[in-house]
Amino acid sequence: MSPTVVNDFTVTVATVNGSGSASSNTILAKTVFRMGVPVTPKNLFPSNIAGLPTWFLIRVSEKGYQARTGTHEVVIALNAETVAKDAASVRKGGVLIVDEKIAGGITRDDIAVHKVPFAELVKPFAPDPRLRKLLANMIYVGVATDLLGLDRETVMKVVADQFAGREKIVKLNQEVVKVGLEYSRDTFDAAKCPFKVESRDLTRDKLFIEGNAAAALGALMGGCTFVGWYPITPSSSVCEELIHLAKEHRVVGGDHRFAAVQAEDELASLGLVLGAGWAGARAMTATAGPGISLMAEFAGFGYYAEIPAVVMDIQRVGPSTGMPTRTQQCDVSSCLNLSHGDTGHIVLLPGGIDEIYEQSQQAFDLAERYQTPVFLLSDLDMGMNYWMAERFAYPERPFDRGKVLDAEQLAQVKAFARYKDVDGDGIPYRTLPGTHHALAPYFTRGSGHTETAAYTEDSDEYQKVVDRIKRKIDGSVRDTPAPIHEGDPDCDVGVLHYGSTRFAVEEARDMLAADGIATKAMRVRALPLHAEVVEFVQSCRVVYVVEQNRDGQMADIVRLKVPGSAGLIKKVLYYAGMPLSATTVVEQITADQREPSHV
Amino acid sequence: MSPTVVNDFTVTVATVNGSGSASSNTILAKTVFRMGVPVTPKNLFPSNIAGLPTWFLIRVSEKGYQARTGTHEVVIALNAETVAKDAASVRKGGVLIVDEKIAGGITRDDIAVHKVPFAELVKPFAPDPRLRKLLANMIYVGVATDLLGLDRETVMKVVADQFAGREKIVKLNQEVVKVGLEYSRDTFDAAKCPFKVESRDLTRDKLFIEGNAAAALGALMGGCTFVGWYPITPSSSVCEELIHLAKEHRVVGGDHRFAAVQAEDELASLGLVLGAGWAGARAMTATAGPGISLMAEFAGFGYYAEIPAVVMDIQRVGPSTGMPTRTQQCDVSSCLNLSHGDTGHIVLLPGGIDEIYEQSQQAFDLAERYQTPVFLLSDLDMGMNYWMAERFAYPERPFDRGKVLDAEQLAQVKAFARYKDVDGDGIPYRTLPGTHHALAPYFTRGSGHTETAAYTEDSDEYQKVVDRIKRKIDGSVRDTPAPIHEGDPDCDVGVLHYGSTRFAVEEARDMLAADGIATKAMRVRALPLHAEVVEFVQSCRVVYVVEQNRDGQMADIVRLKVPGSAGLIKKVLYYAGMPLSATTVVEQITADQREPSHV
Amino acid sequence: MSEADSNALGLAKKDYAGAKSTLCLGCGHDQITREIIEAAFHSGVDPFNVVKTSGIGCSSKTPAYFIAQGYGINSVHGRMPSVATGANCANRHLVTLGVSGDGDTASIGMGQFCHAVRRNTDMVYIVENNGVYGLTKGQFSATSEKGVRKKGGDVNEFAEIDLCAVAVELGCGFVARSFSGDAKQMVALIRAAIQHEGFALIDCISPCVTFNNLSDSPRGFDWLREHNLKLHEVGFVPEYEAQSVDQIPGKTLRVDMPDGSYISLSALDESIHDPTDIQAARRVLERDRLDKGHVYTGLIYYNPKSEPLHEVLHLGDKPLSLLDESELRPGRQAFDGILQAYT
Amino acid sequence: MSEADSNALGLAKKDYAGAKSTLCLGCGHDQITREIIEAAFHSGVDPFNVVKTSGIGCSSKTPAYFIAQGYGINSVHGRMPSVATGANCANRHLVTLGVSGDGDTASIGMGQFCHAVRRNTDMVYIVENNGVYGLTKGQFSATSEKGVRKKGGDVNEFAEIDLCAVAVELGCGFVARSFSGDAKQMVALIRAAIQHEGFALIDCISPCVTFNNLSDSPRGFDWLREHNLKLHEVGFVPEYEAQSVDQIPGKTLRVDMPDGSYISLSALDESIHDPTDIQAARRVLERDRLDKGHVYTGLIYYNPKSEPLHEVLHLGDKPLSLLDESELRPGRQAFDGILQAYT
Ligand SMILES: Cc1ncc(C[n+]2csc(CCOP(=O)(O)OP(=O)(O)O)c2C)c(N)n1
Ligand SMILES: Cc1ncc(C[n+]2csc(CCOP(=O)(O)OP(=O)(O)O)c2C)c(N)n1
Ligand code: SF4
Ligand code: SF4
Ligand SMILES: [Mg+2]
Ligand SMILES: [Mg+2]
Repeated sequence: MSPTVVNDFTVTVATVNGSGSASSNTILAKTVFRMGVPVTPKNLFPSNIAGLPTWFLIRVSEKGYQARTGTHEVVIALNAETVAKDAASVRKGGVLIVDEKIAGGITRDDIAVHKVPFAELVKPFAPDPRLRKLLANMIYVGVATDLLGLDRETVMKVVADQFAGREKIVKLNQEVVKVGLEYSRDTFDAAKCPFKVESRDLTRDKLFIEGNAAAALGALMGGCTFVGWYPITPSSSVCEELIHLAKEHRVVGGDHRFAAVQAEDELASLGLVLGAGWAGARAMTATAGPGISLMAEFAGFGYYAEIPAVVMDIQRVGPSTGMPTRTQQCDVSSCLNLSHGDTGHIVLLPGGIDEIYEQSQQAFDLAERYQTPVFLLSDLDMGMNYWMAERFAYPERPFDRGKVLDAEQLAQVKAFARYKDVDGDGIPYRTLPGTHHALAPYFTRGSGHTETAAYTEDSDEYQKVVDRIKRKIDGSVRDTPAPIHEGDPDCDVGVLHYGSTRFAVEEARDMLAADGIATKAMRVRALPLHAEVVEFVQSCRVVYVVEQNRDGQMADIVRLKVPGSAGLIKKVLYYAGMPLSATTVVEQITADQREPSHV
Repeated sequence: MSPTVVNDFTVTVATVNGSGSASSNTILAKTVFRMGVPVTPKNLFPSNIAGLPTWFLIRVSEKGYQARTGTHEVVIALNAETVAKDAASVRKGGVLIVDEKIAGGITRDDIAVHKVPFAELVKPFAPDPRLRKLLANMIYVGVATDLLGLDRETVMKVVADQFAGREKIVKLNQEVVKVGLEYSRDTFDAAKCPFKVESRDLTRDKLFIEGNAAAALGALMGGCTFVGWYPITPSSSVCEELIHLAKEHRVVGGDHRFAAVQAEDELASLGLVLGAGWAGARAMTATAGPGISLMAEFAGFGYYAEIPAVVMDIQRVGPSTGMPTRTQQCDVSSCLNLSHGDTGHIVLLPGGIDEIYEQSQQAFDLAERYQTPVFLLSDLDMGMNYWMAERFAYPERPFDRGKVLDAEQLAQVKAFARYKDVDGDGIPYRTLPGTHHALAPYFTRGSGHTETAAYTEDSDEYQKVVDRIKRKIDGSVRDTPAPIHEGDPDCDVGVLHYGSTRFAVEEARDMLAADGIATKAMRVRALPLHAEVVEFVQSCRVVYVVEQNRDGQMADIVRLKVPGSAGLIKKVLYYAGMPLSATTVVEQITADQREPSHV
Repeated sequence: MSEADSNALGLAKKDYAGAKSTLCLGCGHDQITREIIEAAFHSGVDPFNVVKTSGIGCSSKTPAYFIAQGYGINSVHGRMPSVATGANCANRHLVTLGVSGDGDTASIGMGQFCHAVRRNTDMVYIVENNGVYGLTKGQFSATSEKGVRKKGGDVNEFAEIDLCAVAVELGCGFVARSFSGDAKQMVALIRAAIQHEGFALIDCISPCVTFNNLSDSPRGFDWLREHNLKLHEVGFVPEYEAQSVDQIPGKTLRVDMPDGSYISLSALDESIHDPTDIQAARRVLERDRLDKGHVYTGLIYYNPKSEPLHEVLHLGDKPLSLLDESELRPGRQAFDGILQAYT
Repeated sequence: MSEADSNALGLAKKDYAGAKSTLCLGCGHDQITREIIEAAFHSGVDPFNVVKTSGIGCSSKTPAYFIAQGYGINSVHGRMPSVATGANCANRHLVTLGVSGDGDTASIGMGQFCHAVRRNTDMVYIVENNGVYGLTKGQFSATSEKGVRKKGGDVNEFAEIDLCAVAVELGCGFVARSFSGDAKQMVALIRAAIQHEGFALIDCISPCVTFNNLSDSPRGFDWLREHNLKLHEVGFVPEYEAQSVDQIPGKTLRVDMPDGSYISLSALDESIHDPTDIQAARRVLERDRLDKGHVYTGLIYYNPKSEPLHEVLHLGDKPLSLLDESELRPGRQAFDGILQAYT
């Protein structure tokens, strides 16, 4: 028997989607969380509605690592179609909990195989086969509770919370969990199971929340008043959750203090948002790659006509429809330069759930301050999975509505030229439609215009405006989140990363350090890049830019920013669609450290 | 009196658009051309239909230079609104021909001012004021013929050709030209006019043709069978001319050997083209920036599903609607990486009208060989102006239809996997819908697919395909037009350019050489970049990348291709919308040579 | 219509003027510009509350040519409806005037048009319909009639899209067809459309003198002057005048609007077309379709009962654009409650 | 319909099968898949000539599930009409079957849909209409009826777009509504639609069992089984059988198709809806709109005289896709003639 492994393993549940296992899996994960032990679930689901193989990973990590490991210590196998593969995936010395009906072909003797008669166990509770299927999932919650030593009361409380308000269902589920638990206790020897969860106090004051819910809450607190959207995986839940929150918290005396319009497509989504932003709402949309492409024309209009807008892109695997339920960071360069002609947008790159919450508030401030579309890039991994996060802070600062002149201010300043650089920061003043002052009205257009918003085809007038816009966007580094340094500044091996890559990189750096490879890191949080990135890269002998796309999009952006960096920068890429694991990062960096590639 | 300047000056005609001056201007330019003297007209017109100021430049250059000069030796001023500015624009020692009715305020004594009573002269020919306006333009043709010493018979022949088939109109116009000519002879002293056109034999066997007409003819000869399009300046005439040619040359016994569909927008244009290309037509569209943006989603579909398509982008000033009748090269980077996710397209960059003709044939071969959308980038300057070009060659080679398997071949090879790399070049085989063989049918999709075209969400299967596509596109340098070297290979000052920038650069290099600054040049003709570009850049101490956009899009592409080039590459940019002039290039390079900027 | 020098707001007609037009001399669109100015002046619309939206085209340029004291947004080709809808949500008090072309609406904009109708955005939507793409020099648009010949000889081979017919099927509450040359009808229709709460379509035939004005073109001036069949004489009586009108002359239909104003429709022959009858509206449209010799103008369909978007969205009186953090951020307690679900 | 084991081409029904469906058990879309297979088999369509086009959605996945020996192209969301039109132009002999969803067609695809109708692309266009976005998990689509409640309680606040009504207004020559559960009607309609030269719309209500199947949902199975009012019993008689049928039973309307086949419509009550009468078609659609208690299915409108796109384009017999340089390049003399104009 292998030695006991406490709070450091992954439980993988293999089922078919639409079978109701999502609740059970969440219950398992949340139980670990409530036991004070860091846990990270990941739902690897197919792009259909029901009937295809799906996997749910629950990583338990006392050290707080949140990346996918790529190994499977405990596997719960309920899917006949994939059971062979699932059984094979169990790590040597691991545990397999399997539906006895599909366990026929399993021959591994290097793991513990626990066969469970799911159907039989739930039969007494449900004559209806559909309900029986649903309840079968609660059986494995019980078995896992027993084998892994989960806290029984906590499990029951989590079940109660999960179905809160539906007493009968709570009861039924709790009973079935108990049946599973008891079956396991009677049949298996939990003491022999080497994987255990032991209570700790490491998650107190933490949240357990999906990135998309954090984005929605951020938008709510950030004062978003308008959302124009079109459903697309993995972004839909941002808008759905935001609408849900707004209905709860923004209805006063029957009046809605928000407007949500489900558009006919993404061209219309961004059109709606720009119209609303132009007229003074704090407006946003959320989408994924195909939507970004459809927004290209309007993005250039927003850039050139200088209209605030927040666009959240929850990235998935491209190109084209790609793999809609797999994760990548593949829209960085398309968002940065979205639209024909010379453009260049502000892009926010939150790395982790608390940053999603913070930056989705800040995005509205930036959009209004810089009067431009702001792109916030999350991804499927962060957006649709539950994560641990520091408890969100209640925002203290008022909204930054940017340089808006109202009638009173106009009466004082007595001058207004919509597209003029008055303050030397490239940012002009604007007025909102409906402002009652003779100076206020102006005409907005995506065609050539002068500083006073008049139509022009004059070379100099045109150039004055586009040059100023470039200065304006370049200047946004004043307000966008600065990159985060980590590690010994004197170290000369750098790792540059962003977004969800953070989790694998942090773990990978620990593993590398343990292997004798010291690194320092910089996590980029916004584009255009800050000056610190130049310093960082130039202070290194080699910089590994880790990202989840095929072409090394960020690496190229960094190269263009840092002269002479071509020889320093090495692309560490993973783009096969699963959440990035630390070992993938470690392997590539170690290989290169042993035998440096010449770029 | 200034010394006589023969065959080296610019005639500028200032009128309002919609006044019918286009014919007269073309007649003037074509007369010079037929006199064997190199000439380049440029129409600087506003983005409306009638009534706004417009300028027409006719550069006469014995040396064959074709760029805009930025100077105006002879100005013909007919527009009251701009006459002050136009009079001021005449170069010292130059000549102004002006409508006497608007000549009141002109006070320059450093130029020759010739006032012409246009209205009076044409009155006898046209009672109708509209016709009178049209005919007035022929008066200045006559005056210019006299003053510049144009060949009278040639002018009359060109007038006859211009209105061929409409005998009465020919007569009328010829008569009015004569009136202008005689008025000038009786009133002014042509001998005193220092600017003269003298016959040469420098344009024999040359064509005088707009870039868009060349593109259309290329498409016709290249076997284009389908065009899906949506009107947009400056691209519309590509499709209109192509349809015109096809109606003339592709109708056999009432059957049309082509299909042209005017789409409802550019999304539909590219959708039509991809549908047609997939089903085996040689299909194209032409558009400008806003259309490119709208094609973003479909471009990624074409890339990933590997469907041939030809997209011609006749660039104009961006971003957004920008200045639709001004020129830029601002869509290079958006075309190169059009669409979300990792993409990377083949981009052709013809520099000059004969290359437009050649490449718009070749584009169809490349699209079918590489089974991918191919972008051909022209611009307003090349597309909508007349240019001299080497006589186009009748194509000798058969079409390259790429790797298409028909029923017979399938019967022989007995295997077909749509997305498999059989030949090691990354290019798979395809079949056309309608092929009658059991192996032929396959399913095309923009979602994850295997080598056998089956749906997949498997990481490895997905990656195999996208990796191969990257190899395939990288390999296209085998067949795309290689860059052109010019100048002494040992010289260490490089100028890199592409597209219409060629004309200014060639002249600028002569001017620089005369100034003692020797340069060598590389003209890039396709993306992805060829290896020669790396060699070229690395052989230089400094490389000026000359282009017509704000952000130096090509310079960045080159920097990413050539490690260590950041310090070498300097951006020489012009993006104010007028055709690039050699002096603009010379000024920037000279300034930098004197006081090198540190990039 | 009183010819007073100043309107209810004390503004003169010139206060509704815009920049000088750069369209071709004689373009129908310039007539509509004048009609909009006239209507806004007479209806006493507050210019500062006006939002002028458009797409791209000769027609779409015109918002720069009227009501300079309003707020204009000339967006991208065919996508004005979404921009207008967004603006309207941000501030429901804005009077939203949309100007589009037939290419802008019926070709590239067909999808957005249909969906704006479906959402019932509270706006006046004028299609300046000339059957061609003016700005790109005369290609046929989707509202060109089949068989129509262009200068140069090309013949349009596809059937026209009748935007009014589509709008009626999509539940639009205000559907009118007019002719730019009929100022009286247009001014009345625009005034009524402004009053209508919801999406009001005016499909106005507006000849392109440069590219589609052949004497036999059903979108040309000559043809229209001869073949324009008015369904009725349209008048608009605002609420404040409606009180004093105690009698409607014979053979006149009075169509009441929710705010107390009304549209008066006088017969021009035996029958008066009643726009509140959807079957009658469909018959008119069918007659128009079959009768190649005429175009029928007037208020085709009117249904005041369609709920405008801002009501569907329950927007309050204070515009979204003016709400601040105290009005938008849930309090600390509510915030804690939200977080509770995530522990 | 003969129940022979093999059809005119000697193919068995299994030769029309596709890959295994991955849709939810019981999804209406799977019924339609079976109906397409049935129709293609019985009509003896050559699979190699079939092109299956779609957008994105659960419905749009189904082309993979029928006629594996045909050529499928699953394009992007809402833009299948353009792709199908392009393919059809490249090779006019291809039998083009388009499958779309209500979101794919009536929301994002509205513009392309309208224009494909207007162009009259020769294709069968089936909308698998469930009133929701299935694949993105149940948001309301533009064909959802107003006031309809979703699982979870949300209520749809916007009026539905009736694609049949829009298609009729846009001049579509073949407009049918059906129900996925009515295999007999669907098979007959699909067979007739394949025969129709031009754009043939079948708006087929196809319940989403997972997201829109509440018992009171007008897009749910229970409701439909009870409230489906058939306009007539639809039958299709192919050309080769049409000869041998010498008499049409009483109360049956025979609608001839240009190739000699015909559609037989048998009365189910006193009257038979005659689809060749556009006014009758409009009345049916209006009845359907007002009568919230029923959905009317059958062939709503039929007009064989609309010229399909490939005829408008004068495409010859040899597909464009197979023409080579000898057929496409003008000869040297012609080429010189072209260049002459540029000297
Ligand atoms: C995306 C895009 N495609 C094409 C164009 C070019 N374009 C400008 S106006 C126009 C058509 C205008 O026609 P219409 O709406 O009928 O207006 P009109 O000029 O006739 O008043 C087109 C195609 C554009 N501006 N943007
Ligand atoms: C451009 C784009 N936007 C959004 C999506 C996401 N998406 C996929 S399917 C779908 C809706 C499908 O609804 P419908 O057409 O009714 O098909 P159903 O699934 O109901 O059969 C959406 C919005 C997408 N794939 N592409
Ligand atoms: S081209 Fe036609 S639509 Fe445009 S301004 Fe001139 S007349 Fe009007
Ligand atoms: S979600 Fe609905 S539409 Fe999609 S497969 Fe399931 S039942 Fe069918
Ligand atoms: Mg028009
Ligand atoms: Mg649906």
